Amino acid sequence: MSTRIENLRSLIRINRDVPTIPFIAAGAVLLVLGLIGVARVIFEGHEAVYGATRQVPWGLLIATYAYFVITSTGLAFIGGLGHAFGFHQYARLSKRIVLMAFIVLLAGFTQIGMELGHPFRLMYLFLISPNFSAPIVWMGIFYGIELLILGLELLVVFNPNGTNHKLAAVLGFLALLVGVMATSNLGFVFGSLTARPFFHGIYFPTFLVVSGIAGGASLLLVIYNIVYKFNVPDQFKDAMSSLGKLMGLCIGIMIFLSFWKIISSLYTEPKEAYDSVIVLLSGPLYANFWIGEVLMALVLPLALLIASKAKEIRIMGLAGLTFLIGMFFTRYDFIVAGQMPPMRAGNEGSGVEAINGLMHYVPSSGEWMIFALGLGLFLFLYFLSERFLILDADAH
Amino acid sequence: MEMSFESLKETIFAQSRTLRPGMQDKHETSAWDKNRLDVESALALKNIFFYLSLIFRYPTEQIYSEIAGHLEAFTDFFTDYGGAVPELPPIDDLQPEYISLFVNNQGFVPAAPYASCYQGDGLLMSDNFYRLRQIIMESGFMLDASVHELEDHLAVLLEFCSSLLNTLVEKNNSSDKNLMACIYALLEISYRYIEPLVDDFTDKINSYASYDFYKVTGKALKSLFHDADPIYVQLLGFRSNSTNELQG
Amino acid sequence: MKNKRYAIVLDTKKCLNCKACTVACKFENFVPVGDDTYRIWVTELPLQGKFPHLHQEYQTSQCQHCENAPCEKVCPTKATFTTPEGVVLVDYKKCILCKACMTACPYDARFVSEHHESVEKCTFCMHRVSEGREPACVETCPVRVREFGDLNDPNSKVSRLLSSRPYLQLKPEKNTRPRLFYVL
Amino acid sequence: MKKKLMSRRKFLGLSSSAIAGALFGPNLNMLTAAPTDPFDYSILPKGTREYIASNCAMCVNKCGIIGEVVNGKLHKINPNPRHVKSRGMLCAKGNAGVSLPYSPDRLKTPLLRTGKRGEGKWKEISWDEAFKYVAKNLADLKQKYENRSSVAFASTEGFQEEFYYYLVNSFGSLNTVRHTTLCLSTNIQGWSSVFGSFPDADLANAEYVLMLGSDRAQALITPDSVDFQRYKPKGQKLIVLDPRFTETGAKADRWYPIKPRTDQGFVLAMINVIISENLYDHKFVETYTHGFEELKELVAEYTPEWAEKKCEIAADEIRKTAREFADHAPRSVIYPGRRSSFYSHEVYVRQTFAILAAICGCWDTKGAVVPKSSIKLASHDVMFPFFNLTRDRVDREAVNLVKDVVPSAVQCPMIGTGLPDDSCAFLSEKDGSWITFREAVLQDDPYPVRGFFCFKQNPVQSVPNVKKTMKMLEKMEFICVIEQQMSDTAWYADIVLPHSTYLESWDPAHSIGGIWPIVEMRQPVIKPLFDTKTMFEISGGIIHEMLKIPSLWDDIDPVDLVDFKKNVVEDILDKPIQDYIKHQLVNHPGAYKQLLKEGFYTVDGGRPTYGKTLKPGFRFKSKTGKIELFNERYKEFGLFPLPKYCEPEILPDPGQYRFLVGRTAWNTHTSTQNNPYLWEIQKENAVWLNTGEAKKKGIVDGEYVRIKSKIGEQRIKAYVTEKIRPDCVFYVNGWGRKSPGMSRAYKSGASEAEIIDDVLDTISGGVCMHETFVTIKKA
Repeated sequence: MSTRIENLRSLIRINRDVPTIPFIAAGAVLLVLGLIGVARVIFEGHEAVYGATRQVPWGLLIATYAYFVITSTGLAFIGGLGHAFGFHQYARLSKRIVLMAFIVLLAGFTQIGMELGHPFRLMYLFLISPNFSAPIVWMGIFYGIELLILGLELLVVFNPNGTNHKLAAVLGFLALLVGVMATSNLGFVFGSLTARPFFHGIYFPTFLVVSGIAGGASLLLVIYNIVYKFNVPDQFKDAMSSLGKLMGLCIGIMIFLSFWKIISSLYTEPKEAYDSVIVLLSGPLYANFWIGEVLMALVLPLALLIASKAKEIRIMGLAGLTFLIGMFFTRYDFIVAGQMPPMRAGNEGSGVEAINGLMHYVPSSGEWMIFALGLGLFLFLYFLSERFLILDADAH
Repeated sequence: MEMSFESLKETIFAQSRTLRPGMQDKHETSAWDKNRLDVESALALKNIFFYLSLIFRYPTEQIYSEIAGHLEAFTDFFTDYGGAVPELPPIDDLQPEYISLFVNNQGFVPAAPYASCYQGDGLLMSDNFYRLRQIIMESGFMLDASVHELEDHLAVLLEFCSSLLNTLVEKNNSSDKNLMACIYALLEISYRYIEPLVDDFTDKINSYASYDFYKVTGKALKSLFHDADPIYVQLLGFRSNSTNELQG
Repeated sequence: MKNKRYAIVLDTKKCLNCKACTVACKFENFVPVGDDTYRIWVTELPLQGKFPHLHQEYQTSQCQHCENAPCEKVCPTKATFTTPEGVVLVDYKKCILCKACMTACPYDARFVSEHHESVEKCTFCMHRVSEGREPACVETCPVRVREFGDLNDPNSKVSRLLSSRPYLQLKPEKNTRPRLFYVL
Repeated sequence: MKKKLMSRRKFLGLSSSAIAGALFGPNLNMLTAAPTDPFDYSILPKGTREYIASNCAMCVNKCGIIGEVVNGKLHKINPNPRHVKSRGMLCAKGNAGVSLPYSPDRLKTPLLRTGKRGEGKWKEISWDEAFKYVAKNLADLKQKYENRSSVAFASTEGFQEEFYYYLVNSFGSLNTVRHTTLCLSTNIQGWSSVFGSFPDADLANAEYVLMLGSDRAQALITPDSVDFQRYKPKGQKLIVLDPRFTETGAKADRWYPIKPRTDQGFVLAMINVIISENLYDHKFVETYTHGFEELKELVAEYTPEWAEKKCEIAADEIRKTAREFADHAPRSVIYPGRRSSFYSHEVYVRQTFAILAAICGCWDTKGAVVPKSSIKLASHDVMFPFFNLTRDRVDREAVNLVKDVVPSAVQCPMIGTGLPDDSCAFLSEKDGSWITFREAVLQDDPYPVRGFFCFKQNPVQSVPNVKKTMKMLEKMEFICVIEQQMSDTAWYADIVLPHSTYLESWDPAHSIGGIWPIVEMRQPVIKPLFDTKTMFEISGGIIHEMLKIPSLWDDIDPVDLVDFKKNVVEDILDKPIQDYIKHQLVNHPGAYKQLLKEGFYTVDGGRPTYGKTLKPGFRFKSKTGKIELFNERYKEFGLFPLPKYCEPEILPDPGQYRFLVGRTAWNTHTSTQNNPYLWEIQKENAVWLNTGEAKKKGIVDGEYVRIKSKIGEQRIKAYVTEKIRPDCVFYVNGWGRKSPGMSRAYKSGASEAEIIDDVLDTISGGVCMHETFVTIKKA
């Protein structure tokens, strides 16, 4: 008994040299804001608090849900590379990767939980009445399994008796595999929508996986810079450098995918897809697109990565930060732009109120509050862990 | 196993089923021990309900003199819940005030005193109305034939609550088995009909009233029903999860 | 005995744009007043031509009760289902309000109902049909823009209309195979 | 937290209020003990569903309805599929009727004004007090002015209106004003001048339909709105003439954007073509008509080329239309329509329509214009007392009123156009003429009118030039309004009496004439919610109180009074209304049961009968007994006996537009805009402005503009459209309400009463709603 406690104690210490307090505090503030949002939803109802409408049913929360869970699977992917495919540089990061992936996934679940009108119904209906032709079911199943695997991984990597590397490798491989399945199925939730030509097709499942990996790498770069106060120890240099390269590669693929997505949506003006792309290029979302997506998610991080030559960890951290901000816009823009072309023209009597033939959507304060809940949860839990847990793993 | 107040409330809302006296299941009857009724408080609340019922009726001369005559007795109540003792305008001013707020204004009624109007699409006799009529009848009451009002008029609801408390007190010493049905009715009227009304109702009064009388009494009504949980817990002697400390 | 295959055939050339059907639907189906809450609608199609040579048509519409219903496909809990008669319905108790069906519907026929705490839409008034009554929108129309009936019955009004007149369907490119037919 | 909660709840522990309670007075309870104990649960309505037949009253059409009542509450109003008149349809308004009894805004109890008029201070009174108050005021006015006609009675059509007239006749005023002159008085007068009656159109069987200025797709009239589309046979043609491209225009085979006020010219040219090309029905003209030669002479100059300049429709098009019309005769219809309160020469316009029908023989035959048939009900032979202190109507007695005070007499010069300039030539005894009446009251000419009694009319909104209406109301010493809702007019009353809705009341049997004549009746679909009464009960109540005041009966023969008490009060008003109805139906065995079951009753399966007036020996209601193409009585009155073209002498100044009004299918005049289910269809009205004109003014669609006439100004949203002529603007009526309580219609959109000038048609006394010119500016 006492050894167990002793063992557990071996996992815990108070990391005073890691700057956690500001982040925990910020997380707490956001959490409180988020909980106010939750209370509003409970008392006033989804319809009153959220800005989503009949014509734009999916708003900010779907975007933030995707933002979180895909980053989580990106992390799991990198973790999987470390564990299962012998990318030893990543194995050094494994504790943080697993922990981060787990918490980010939880943050994602808060978003979908608050987005769904009946989250509790979902739990038993997925068991007793699942529709296996629905992409959401597969997405749900894979993300459920992902959470389970990440949970098990957590147990394994935080085993006070030392990590069972074999088990960790198996779990890491599974996390990678399931993560890719989950993310591509999330992509297919949109890709399956024939009604929304901008969503329809293989672009989104592919793009999500790639951008997720870049997101995971970014988050790791950012967090390591923070944890080590922009002075990442030499032992992680390999890992960081490799992350930078991975991230650069992914951004390259993203540019490639986005370019052809846009070109194919412009070429001969295929009605709704064309409208959606115009919304991004010169329509209501143009600032989001050019500054948020193109500049912050693609151009700037890539430029910074090149400038860092995969050696300057601080610059790579900065690249990660801009990418993470840019990625938020990328998720939001894609989901909103796809719903901007109305399914029925906004003629008199149609009930559809279109501006210049397009729908409009602005996230409500309530939706921002729920986003704050997710963000707050991540910051709060993760930096609490940083403060009290030993997160440096030794390479195996 | 005794029931907490919260679970009792939940039961009432979860099961919109008939609560016929004498037909309660064992679980319900055992949920409450009549000896725990705070008789004195019950009488006080009964009178408050009745007085509020008088206030939200059209002030005929008879009603007006009742309101005026008993105002002093409720000083504490109004100070605590309404923030002030309401100033009663002369009857010739109060009558038009009542009409313009609660009966008819130019083409509309600003603060309709009907519970139905605060549920559903804002029209009278919405879905829960028939359930209300049923609760009233099953509790042994009905609208007097001379009263041309709907059962969900605030004044009727308040009087009904008052009568239910009266029944609770009067039959407390008897071996009547219907007391639990009384409590069910009281809580359901309070929470399903009156409470959903009070916020909007008082907001409307505040924006349309010319005198403070209905603003203050409205505020008292609103605060009283916002405070209903601990009042009922204390008065009926229920265990509560959230207000345990009060029972200490 | 073959199954019934319910359908609505619309002759929108007759439509007066009087909105009787939309109001009837609201009362019949407890659809609350609200800009986003409606099951059926009457659209003024864009005015054609220049003064004084003008042409305008009105288009009544609602859930298309697609045989290949995208909303049903994407519903994770089978809350949306198709009856043997081909009527697409929502089991309000199974809806988790993920709104996937709303994004999947090419006709914008669905909305969130606070009354049912679920996504809802036109039901072809199945509760009336099962009593031998017509859907409320069909019944109330001054000029009988809509006819409701069984496609498997060769003598039904819908069958006869479809056999005698050309028709079109909305968004055929989506291959949803709607059960609403617009005769020309 | 704990402490605060405890202190706030100190009343529970204190006994002062507990003691006080014991002192509440007796008889204060609204609830009493339920009748049985243990309670009989079977009387609770549970899971019951009833279908109750009645008739709609959301507008004038009285379509058949079947109320679906679930557990005692009206869930839905369904159309009656067997109803002969409404053909199984029910419009948006009819469907929205469900919310009428359940509107919290409705009047619930009699209200007596205690503050200044329009200040909104009311007190509740009992019906007994109300009846006493009304009777006393009637008596006072009668005493003071020694003239029973010093109290005016306004009303509008409806089944209960006949009981209103029990009250009117028991008091003995001759000043009654109805809605007719705001609506179709010119139409009735014009068609009757030719055929002696106002006919219907057999749109179900017509092959060629010519509609001028009627929007049957939106201004719904059953069965016409149904028939003109539902039963449109193959090859049927619909020609619509309207300055606006209406929903009806959209249904037309041809739409002509005719220049406003020139319809008469178009039809005269058609007559010219038909006569000059010998296309008319010689046999019919010879057999049935009078004055063909004179007509021929008159129209000789009205060639299509002449008309083209007036109407701005190509001569060839007019010629084509005339030939087609004659070609399809007698299954050709020139549609009489309903509201015709358009122009000051409107009677002649309608006379011209009728003449076109007559010369083509499109009369009283299948698919033509057909005189109304009706099912005769037994009437109660009621003799009201003859009152000595009763003077003739103000709008009849006021000599020269028209010329002196009605602006139209100046604006649209009458002399030389065959329009009278002294008073209304053919004023209806019962309907009166709203504009003339109001003018006479304002002038106290010929005598003061100081009492105003109003049954379900809302003149503040519905009569043009609201300022004058308000002045008229200010003059009144007593105003009583009987209404369902606190209308704009009720708000200015001294006493308001709440009337039951049509879904809660018994209404008497009513014979509705037409090609498909029926009898209708109403029974309560639901139990009344509040302390409201029907006009039957209100009349009874007031008359009983009047009988208690001797001064009200001192100018009649005492024998008359005894008869009156027996025949009117005891035998009718004191008995259940069902007795009254049964007596009405005494000649139709089984009708009462049929009415309870179906809401309507027909004879001979409701099949139309054609040709009654074409049988030998039939006399038309005209001087010659024939169809008068040349009206002999008009000649006697110094009017044009023939429809000579009436040139508009006053034309709009440059920059002015002619203002037109109309309706939508989802609102009835001014009465339904506050209904949530209708309000959500249209939340405000908008002024139609031609695209080209808007461009000139830099006005864009959806922008707010100011519309200004001689008498007022309104702010309204612009609807920039190709669907209207450049020289007109239009908006639908019923918006821009005075009452902040019409919470939905208040200050949204614009009111027509605020800008329409009070121009008068001096033959029938009708108002002319399209004789106002306006300017439009960006707001």
